[in-house]
Amino acid sequence: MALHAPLLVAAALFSIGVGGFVARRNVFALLMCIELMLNSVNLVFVTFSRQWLALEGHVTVLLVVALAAAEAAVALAIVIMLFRHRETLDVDVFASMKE
Amino acid sequence: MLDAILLVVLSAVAVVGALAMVTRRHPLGSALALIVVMIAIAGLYALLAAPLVAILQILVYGGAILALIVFVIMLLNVRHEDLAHEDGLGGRLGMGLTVAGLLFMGLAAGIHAIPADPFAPPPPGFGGIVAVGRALFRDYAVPFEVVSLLLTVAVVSAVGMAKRRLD
Amino acid sequence: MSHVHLLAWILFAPLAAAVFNGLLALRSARVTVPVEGHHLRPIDRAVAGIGVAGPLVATLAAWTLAIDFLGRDRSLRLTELDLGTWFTMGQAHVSWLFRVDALSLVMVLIVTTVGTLIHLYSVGYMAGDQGFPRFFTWLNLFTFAMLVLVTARDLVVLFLGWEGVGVCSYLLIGYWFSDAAKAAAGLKAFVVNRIGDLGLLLGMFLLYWSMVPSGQASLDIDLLSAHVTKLSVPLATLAAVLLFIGAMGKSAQVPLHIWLPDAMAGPTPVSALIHAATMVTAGVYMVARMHPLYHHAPAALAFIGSLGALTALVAATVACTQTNIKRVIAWSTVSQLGYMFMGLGAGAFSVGIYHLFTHAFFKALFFLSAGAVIHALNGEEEVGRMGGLWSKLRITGPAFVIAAAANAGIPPLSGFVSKDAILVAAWHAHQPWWLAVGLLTAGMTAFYSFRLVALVLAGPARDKHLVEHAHEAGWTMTVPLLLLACGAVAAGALEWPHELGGTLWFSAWLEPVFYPSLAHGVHANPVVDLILTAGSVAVVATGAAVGWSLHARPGAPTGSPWTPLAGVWQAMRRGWFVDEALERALVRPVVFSSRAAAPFLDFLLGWMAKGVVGGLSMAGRGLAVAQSGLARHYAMAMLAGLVVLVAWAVLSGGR
Amino acid sequence: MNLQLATYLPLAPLALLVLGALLALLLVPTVRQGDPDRTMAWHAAMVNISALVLSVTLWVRPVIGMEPVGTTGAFRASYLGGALVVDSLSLLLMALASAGALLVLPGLVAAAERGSFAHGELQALLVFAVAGTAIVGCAGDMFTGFLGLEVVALSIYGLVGLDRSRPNANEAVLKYMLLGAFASAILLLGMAFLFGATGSLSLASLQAASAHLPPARHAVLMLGLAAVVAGLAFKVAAAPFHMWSADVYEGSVTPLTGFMATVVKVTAFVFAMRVLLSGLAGVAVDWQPMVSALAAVSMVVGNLMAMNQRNPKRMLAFSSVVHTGYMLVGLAAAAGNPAGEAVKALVVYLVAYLVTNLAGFACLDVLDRNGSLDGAMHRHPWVSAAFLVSVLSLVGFPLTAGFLGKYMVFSAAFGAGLGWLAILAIASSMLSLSYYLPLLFRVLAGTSSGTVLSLRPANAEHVAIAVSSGLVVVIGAGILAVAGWMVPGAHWVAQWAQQSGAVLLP
Amino acid sequence: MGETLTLPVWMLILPFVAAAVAALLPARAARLAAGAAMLGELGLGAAMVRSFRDQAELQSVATWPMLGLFGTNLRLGVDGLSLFLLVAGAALGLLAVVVAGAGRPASFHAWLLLFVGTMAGVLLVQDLLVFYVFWELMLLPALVLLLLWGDSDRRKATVPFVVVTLVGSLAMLAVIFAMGAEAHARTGAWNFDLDALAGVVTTWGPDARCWAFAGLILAFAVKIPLFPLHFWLPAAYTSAPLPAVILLSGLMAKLGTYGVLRIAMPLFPEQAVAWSPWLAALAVVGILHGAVLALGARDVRTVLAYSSFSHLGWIALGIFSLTAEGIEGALLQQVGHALVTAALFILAAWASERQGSTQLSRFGGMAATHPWLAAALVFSAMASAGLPGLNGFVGEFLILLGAWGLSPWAALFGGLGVVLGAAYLLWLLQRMLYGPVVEPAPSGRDIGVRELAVALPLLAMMLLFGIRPGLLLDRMKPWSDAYVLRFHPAASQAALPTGTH
Repeated sequence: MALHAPLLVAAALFSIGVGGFVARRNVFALLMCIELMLNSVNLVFVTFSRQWLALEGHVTVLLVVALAAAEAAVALAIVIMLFRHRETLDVDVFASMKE
Repeated sequence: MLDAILLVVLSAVAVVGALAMVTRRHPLGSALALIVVMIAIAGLYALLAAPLVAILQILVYGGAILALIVFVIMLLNVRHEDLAHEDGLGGRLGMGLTVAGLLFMGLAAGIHAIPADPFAPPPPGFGGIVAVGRALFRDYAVPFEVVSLLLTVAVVSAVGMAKRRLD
Repeated sequence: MSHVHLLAWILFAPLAAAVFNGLLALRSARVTVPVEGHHLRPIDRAVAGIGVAGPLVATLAAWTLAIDFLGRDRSLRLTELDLGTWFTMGQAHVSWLFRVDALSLVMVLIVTTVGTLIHLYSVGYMAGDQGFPRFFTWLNLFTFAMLVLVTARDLVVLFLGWEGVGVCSYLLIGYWFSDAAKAAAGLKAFVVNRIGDLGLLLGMFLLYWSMVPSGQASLDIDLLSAHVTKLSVPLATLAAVLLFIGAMGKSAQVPLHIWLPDAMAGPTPVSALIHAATMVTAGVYMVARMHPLYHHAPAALAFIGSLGALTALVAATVACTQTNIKRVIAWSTVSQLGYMFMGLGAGAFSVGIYHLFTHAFFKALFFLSAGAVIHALNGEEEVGRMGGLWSKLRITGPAFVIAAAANAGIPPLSGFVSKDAILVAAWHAHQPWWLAVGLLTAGMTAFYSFRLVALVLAGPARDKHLVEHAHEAGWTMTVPLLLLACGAVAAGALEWPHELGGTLWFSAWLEPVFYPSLAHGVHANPVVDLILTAGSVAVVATGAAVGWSLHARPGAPTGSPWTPLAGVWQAMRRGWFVDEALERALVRPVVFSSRAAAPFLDFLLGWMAKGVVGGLSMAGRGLAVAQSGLARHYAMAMLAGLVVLVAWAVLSGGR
Repeated sequence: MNLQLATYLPLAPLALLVLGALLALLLVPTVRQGDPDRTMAWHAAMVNISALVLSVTLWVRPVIGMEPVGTTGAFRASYLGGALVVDSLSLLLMALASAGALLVLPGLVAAAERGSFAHGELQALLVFAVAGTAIVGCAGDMFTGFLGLEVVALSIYGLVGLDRSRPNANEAVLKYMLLGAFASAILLLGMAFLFGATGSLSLASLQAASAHLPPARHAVLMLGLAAVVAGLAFKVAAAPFHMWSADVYEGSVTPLTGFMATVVKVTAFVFAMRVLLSGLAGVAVDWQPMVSALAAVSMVVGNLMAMNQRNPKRMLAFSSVVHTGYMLVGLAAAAGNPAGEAVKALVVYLVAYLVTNLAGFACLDVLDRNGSLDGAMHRHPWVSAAFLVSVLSLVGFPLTAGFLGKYMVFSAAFGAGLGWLAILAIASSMLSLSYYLPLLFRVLAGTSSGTVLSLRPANAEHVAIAVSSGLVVVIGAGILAVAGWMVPGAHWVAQWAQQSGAVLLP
Repeated sequence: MGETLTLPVWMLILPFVAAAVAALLPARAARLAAGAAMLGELGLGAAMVRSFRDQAELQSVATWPMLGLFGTNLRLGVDGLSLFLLVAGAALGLLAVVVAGAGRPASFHAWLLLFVGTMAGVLLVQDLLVFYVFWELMLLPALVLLLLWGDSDRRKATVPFVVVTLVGSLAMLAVIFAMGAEAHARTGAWNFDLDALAGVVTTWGPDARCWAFAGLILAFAVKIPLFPLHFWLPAAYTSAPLPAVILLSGLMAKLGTYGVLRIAMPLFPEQAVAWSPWLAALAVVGILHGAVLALGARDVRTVLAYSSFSHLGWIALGIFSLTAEGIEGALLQQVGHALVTAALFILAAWASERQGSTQLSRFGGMAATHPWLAAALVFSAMASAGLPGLNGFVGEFLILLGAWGLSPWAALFGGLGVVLGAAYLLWLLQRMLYGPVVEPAPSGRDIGVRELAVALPLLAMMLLFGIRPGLLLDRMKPWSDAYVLRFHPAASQAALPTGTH
């Protein structure tokens, strides 16, 4: 087993996450796309840890998970705040500042 | 051989799950698909000699973060009309995934250029809780502390934004 | 008193008068004392005293100098006044160096003598004018500038005088500035002269740079005279023609003559002094002064003579048709200046200068007596309302006749002598056409001179009321008339032709300046000269008779005497439409570009500058479409950037 | 024991900031008596002042444990096996961040009071942001630095989001957060590949590994490089990763915009310097063209966008994209020679940019809330004058800090063989006149319309404006630092900048 | 190391200190202070003229050590090129303060002083970077004076002025960067001293030198302005307040030609020689274009603005002729035109004040109602038209003479400017002063003692320098003689022995 396969999977997941992020309007979908991207990054870290036999990758993954949690917390707080004001989950609604 | 079959299956599940996630119109559907992806990725971690990470992946991600998201979706009691009008989602997805496909091709080309040396066998205990824990608290104490600070900031920010007016 | 001191007096007495009068003029401009009739205010009396005294002192000094010169050897008739350096150019100096030699002295004598008389005349003529002090300031200043012009040893200093007389002319033509047309006439005079001045400047530049390789660059006339003989002939010709263009402007040669008739807008003494006797002859003087150059450039001389002949003829035809008394004389002046250049063109410099000399007297007399007529008629200038003045003006009338006769070239008046000399010179220069034109012009000159005499003096009055109140002017005006009349009659004696038993004193006087033996030296055949003289007298007599007889009878028309000629007559009256042609060819394009073309060009430039910014701003608006406010579009832009970076990385990764 | 403790003294500013932030959290719920906002503001001010004083003091008089680096007087102290590093650059960043926080604090507090969203969290989050900056400055590890950046980012999300009742602020925080997370993921991806290429994310190992990279791993390193550069480009707001900045700058209250445009951007730049100039010094040839391209695109796009803006804040946002381009010019010029003139130029530019924009946004805040900018010169002559100084500095007018920075960066670009980029930068400066000058004209010659509110700025705001615009001139006047009787501000800045560059290499 | 506090340094410091003082005083006192300062500046200038030796090199040199950040030593000094421009700056500054009137606030005077001070800086420093600093700073007072105290069109007028000027100077900045980087690469230290840079750039290839020369010329051409970069000029000159116009057209424009002489041509002599015919052609086009525009202009200030443009074309023509005669003429004309243009703008402003309009169609017959003002105007206009005996002539004569040395065509077409110059000036006088008195008649008294105190010294100097240009020219000539040899290396041997000096 070599690192190509997991890396390609990670690349595919990352790309799908990115593609979803630029396409979706639902704020939850966007958050989940970001989670997907972070997961794919974790996969890359773990793969290279396996390659180098270095645990730094594993540690990093754990910290990224915490980071994801922190971001999710703030993001959800924002979503709640916005939903209170505008009663919508559509990101495209928030486009009054432009050009 | 088993590794290879598992690799293929898990990879396929992850990718299909991911596609399902971005294409589901309702966030709850997406969340379910994401859980599937995460479990598949946990399997891949296990294959890559990272048992602790694999377990934490299921516990923290599948358990905590996604639960939080689903919880908020429920909490907000979103009615159907509050959901984003994902009109023309297909077109946008097509566009987005096409460009993302270009990204994938680039990444894949870069990955392809890495020499395909097979993995060396891992030393005993690699990726286990003892080894990772030691690394985490000895060599990576600083980032760990910073993450704690980060979580504190997140809480302060979240509370500041989401709390109702006290006055 | 040494010569240098005399020269200083000649130059600076008029200047001092101008300065004093200028101060008085400034004062009187502010403290206005109303003028009653033709009387002098106290301040005007002071001005008149100073204003006449200045040129008078110069005149006395000039005559002292002249008498002193007469008693000297020919080679010692020279004096210089050095007032230091004006400025340096490259390695050369321009010095305040004034020099009087035989030629300059002739000019100085004309300027001071005739000038003083005209100043005196002006006291009477301008009496009662609000701007009396101003008038005398300019007149004195003009005298100074003219004296600088004729005594300068450096071409640049000469140019100072040249422009100085120009600006005084401008100010005096526009003296009655409240009449916009009169002020505009001054403007026209100055600008047209500037065109000529440009030629003069360019000629100076050419001469300067032609001397630079020798390491002795200078615009000192003496140094130049020594230098020009070494020039190649084409170069010398070009320089000569360029300098002559300056003379064309100043001396009103076709086609730069158009300003002179308009210059009659100024008061009549101005016309007499500046536009007849002195300033307009500056071009003649300058060419004569630069004679070594012109000797070295025969083609330029031929050009000068031909243009002079053309000018003489054209101006004479126009003069025949004018009905404004001053304009007739003005065109006559143009014509006579053409004569002078014809003389110069024939290589007979002293003859040209001699005609200048006699012309100064009789033309000044002509103008002044015309001025007296105008004065008598309260400013009326149209001959159509004159007539029958002979009996009213017992001094002016004869003076007017003498002037006209001298102008016509009636023997033995001075005009006859000088004109005859020019015709003879033309013949000796092998220029039969010049001779023919000269004769024709002489006839026409006689025609219009006597036409004018007839219209003004003879017959019954056309405007009874006007003529009834005509009166002779005071002594300040009549005395100059008398003295100038003496000059106009007697000046011919100085150059009475050999064949008529005379001596060429004038040419002899100028010989140290010009080459020792020239046209006058080759009087090989007195018989031919006599025939020429007889012919010219005959032509003149015919012209005078026709002019008199056609107009002396009561009710004679002032227009075309012969109906079939009416069309041509009209063209002549309008100066052959030279003015209009130049207006179309030069003035209108400039005005058009100043009003439309040039501002449009600037508009375009500004527009282009703005266009660059505007185009970029358009591009910016195009970009702004992407800044849609939608987060996913921003993410898309980031993704695109990422794709490019990754592609770049992959493509350059395999080094 | 005393000696050993003393060696940890260089960590004092970092520790002070982190502890100060945590202390603020304790204060938030406890201070309910009197004027809690004021108390919290004082707390934040005291923490930042202490950090500023400590950092400057440590720079002026290095203590035990700070080893000299090179001959420029630079020094470095490293702890926990290199996980934390305190050197000239980190001290500079901490000084700048605390100073920046101090200077925006009066305006921010005033704005929060007007919008009634100051409830202690605001001041606490500001200190957290500075603490995050300090972590970025002291991180010896790329991932730690990244986490520091995230601390800053999350604090800013909070700061922007606290202004809950304003729709524009809501929109701003949403966009900022979504795109920020997106960019973080990209940056993380890049770090993962860098990890894959070198086996470590510690800056020291990265440096060592990238200097002797086997060709086989070059491809994966390039992938990482591309993603890292993209992520950094988002953080510093370089085109085409800049689009969030205009909306976020517009949506936030002006003092906060000032903080984001200055401290946050400078922090991201310091992180980029650490990663690219120090960690990836060995592959400078590879990232220099990327950075150059980003610089060029930023200058062009920023200018074209700024030209059409009517809102001065948005205009300044796009203009700060252009300035990012200039800084990237300096970064590109510094590639391969971190101890040279270019790094010094870049750091000087960062400082100049920071003080200029602090002054600019502070003045804009005061002028904007008292009616429009038009003809402000007649109503608020001193504040307008300070504003003019900062706009002139943005233009790059001599004797202002902006000129000093531009001058050094552009000539460094010429010196580094990036003449085309320098020419482009100068052309961009010309183009930038088309929007800076109208701003000047509005202030000087505009006809004021509408009602003029007299929201007098607080004294502290006056002080902040005076200090920041004064610094612009003091630093800028350094170009005339003749014979010592002129203010040698620029000289100090240049010296510190040079030392900051020197510590990027071992 | 040399001296540090020579006269030029005091001339540089005085305006800045005075500006700071004036800014803090009440308006009346500020005006007095400003006037006193400018009087002091003029006194310093006079002292400098007295102590000036008629030699080519830089004099009263002060050397200041810089802190090593941007160079080694900063030199300040005067030579034949800058001497009288400095004095003219002081004189015009005084004039500006005097004509500013009592109604202006203190800051106005402070800005005027700053304007004078920055221009003095431009003229004094011999270091390219510091030159650039002053060059840019100079724009600031101009901008502020225009924007705060200009007339209603001021914004429209200022935009192109400032943008074009700044674009030009950024081009110069690019060249400065490149030269500085070159010096740094060669020696390891920054050095912007002009003499040092002249040695540095010789190693550049022809292309690089061409571009650098073009950049410098662009910066200076904007200020002169050289055709076709003049489109900012009329609006700026017409909407600026009178004291600012005096400084703008009187001195700032000359700093463009000064820059060409001081910086662009000595650094790149081959390019200067190669380009001079084209630049001279642009100058000639400018002369004619400006004159034609002045002829057609309908506003008295516009006429004078275009006239200024046209006259600056003369100066440029003299410079680009690269002959001793032309450059001498240009130097002389720089000072002469400062005098004349200031006088004309002031007199025209007084006339407009009395007429209540600047539109020429509203003027007429002023010579009858205001004879002294008219006399002063005619006098100044004649000086402007280059009447011999007044100060415009010698400069123009020398310039045209030099132009013939470059090409007879330059002299011919440039010379047409003499004709057109007379035409537009007299046409201006015609419309303002002559003809019947218009309705409404011009009001107010004729100029009185106070105005005469301003105008008479100017007119007297026009006459003085017309008759004795040597007072100026003798100081400049050694400089220009030595200067011109740089461009004719072959001729230098030939010309030297025949020199009369």
